[in-house]
Amino acid sequence: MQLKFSNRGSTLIVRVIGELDHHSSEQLKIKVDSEIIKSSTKNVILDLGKLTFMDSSGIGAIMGRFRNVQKLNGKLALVGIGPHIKKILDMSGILKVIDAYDNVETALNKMM
Amino acid sequence: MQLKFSNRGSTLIVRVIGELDHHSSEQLKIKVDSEIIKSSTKNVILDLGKLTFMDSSGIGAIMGRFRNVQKLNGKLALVGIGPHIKKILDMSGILKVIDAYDNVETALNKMM
Amino acid sequence: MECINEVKVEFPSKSANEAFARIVAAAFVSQLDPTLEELADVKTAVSEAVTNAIIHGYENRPGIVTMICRLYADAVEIKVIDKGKGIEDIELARQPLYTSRPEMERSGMGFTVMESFMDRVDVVSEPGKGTEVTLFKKFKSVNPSDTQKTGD
Amino acid sequence: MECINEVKVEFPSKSANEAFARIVAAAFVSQLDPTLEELADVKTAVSEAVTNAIIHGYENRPGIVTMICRLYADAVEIKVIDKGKGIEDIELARQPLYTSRPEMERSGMGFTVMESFMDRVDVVSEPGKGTEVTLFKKFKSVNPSDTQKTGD
Ligand SMILES: Nc1ncnc2c1ncn2[C@@H]1O[C@H](COP(=O)(O)OP(=O)(O)O)[C@@H](O)[C@H]1O
Ligand SMILES: Nc1ncnc2c1ncn2[C@@H]1O[C@H](COP(=O)(O)OP(=O)(O)O)[C@@H](O)[C@H]1O
Repeated sequence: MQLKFSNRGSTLIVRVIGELDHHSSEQLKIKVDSEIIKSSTKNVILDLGKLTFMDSSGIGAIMGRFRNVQKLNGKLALVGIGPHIKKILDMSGILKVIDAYDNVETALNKMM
Repeated sequence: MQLKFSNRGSTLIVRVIGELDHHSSEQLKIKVDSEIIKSSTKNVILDLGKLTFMDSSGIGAIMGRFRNVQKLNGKLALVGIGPHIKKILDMSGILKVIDAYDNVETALNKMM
Repeated sequence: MECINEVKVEFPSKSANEAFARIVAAAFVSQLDPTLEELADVKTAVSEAVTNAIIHGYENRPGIVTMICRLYADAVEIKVIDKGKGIEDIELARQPLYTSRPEMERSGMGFTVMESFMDRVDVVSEPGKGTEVTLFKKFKSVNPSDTQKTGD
Repeated sequence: MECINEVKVEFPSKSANEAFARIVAAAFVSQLDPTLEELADVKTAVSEAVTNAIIHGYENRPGIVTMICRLYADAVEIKVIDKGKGIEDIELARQPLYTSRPEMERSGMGFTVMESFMDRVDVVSEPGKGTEVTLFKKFKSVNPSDTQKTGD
């Protein structure tokens, strides 16, 4: 798994590339959290468009970031959900609490 | 491994697609020999352009077809040799006895 | 049902081997030519079982995880075995959202994912001895008469 | 040299498992991030050793092939073991173009391929007991200090 960070105002955009399992979730947690606590960050968009695999460890890692962002009064959204990733997100019920959008632009507009 | 057969006059063109190891060589031997023995076939071109893997079993299978075609007074040529396949062909010394060309058209011209 | 191929894989309880186990299972199952979705289902279930062996069974300490894959004409059975901690209450463990390690940000969805992505999930476990999870899936896309000779 | 990861794989002597063994070895070695050429070299050498175990060791009869892969910071060691026929004269067997099965259209280049694609090839064999081939390769493209923590 690889992470690419970019910023749009106070929104941190994280592109998650490759496979998100327990092994890579540990890296995602550390790296994303250290960006979240930067004073310039309020909201977070996780772009899953290049995610090729995810299991329930990924669910845990996304929920964990969602809680951390909320704690700092920000919002977290998911974008670019492909069919395989959708299957496990649907199963987990995570989309009942976390917003999902087609792409980064739509997410930026709706999160304002 | 998959094989695609086509004919140009008395020349049989065999496109070998995928991986050529001992397992798939056994299939190649049976299928190519049954085409070689057809009265319309004199020469054979093995197109290795879509071959992604080959080991020494592949060398044996190519040498075997070369001998069978020779027995029937025909010629055998190889085309479309990529870098990985070249490495093992070079090592085996097979290119000292079997002609190789860039593509099917060149082979057809030179074999006449 | 006749087993047409079987592999046994042993690897240390390192999280880097979660990806390795998925590739091994997928490579083995590919012999039947299932759909990409069926393949993804198997990879996900294997990932859950192997992750559990590493983090719950061995609690991230060194140990050996064993995976046994058996191929049938149109189905696969995969056993993931650890000699770790074991599970006290299997029924509780299998409940959706139950996790003994919320501080690790576990979602408690591992068994639920295995159950919904495979056709059958059996768990045998003894506290202090270890756990054996058996995953079974029939591939609806595969015609068994096409594959009887796979693996010759 | 410290071993950072190790897997053991057992599979039946079916020719369909030659491809499986290559994928397993490649997936394991990929943890070090070698070049595509180095990866292809390992796959080719493994293919030779596993094929030999199946057709010469077990002479296409049922048997179990064991593959043990050990990863080092910038190298891999792969053992391919059969409990088959064994080799009477190892020196002769390793000669380029020597094959005991010309009628099977063997090229006699298996050991030569292993030797030229890997850095070291050791063969231990006893007639009637079986054969163990050890393949070793150092990855020139890999910086050992980058990978010491692979497999955590
Ligand atoms: N191999 C195992 N060894 C010991 N305990 C296990 C094992 N697998 C699962 N468990 C127990 O079952 C619980 C539920 O597992 P699971 O549904 O996968 O959720 P999670 O992994 O998110 O905790 C775990 O929290 C753990 O207590
Ligand atoms: N695992 C093995 N068990 C028994 N004999 C073997 C084994 N591997 C190799 N040999 C012997 O060594 C010979 C040379 O092997 P190799 O160089 O791979 O060529 P080939 O496989 O084309 O015969 C074989 O023909 C066989 O007699």
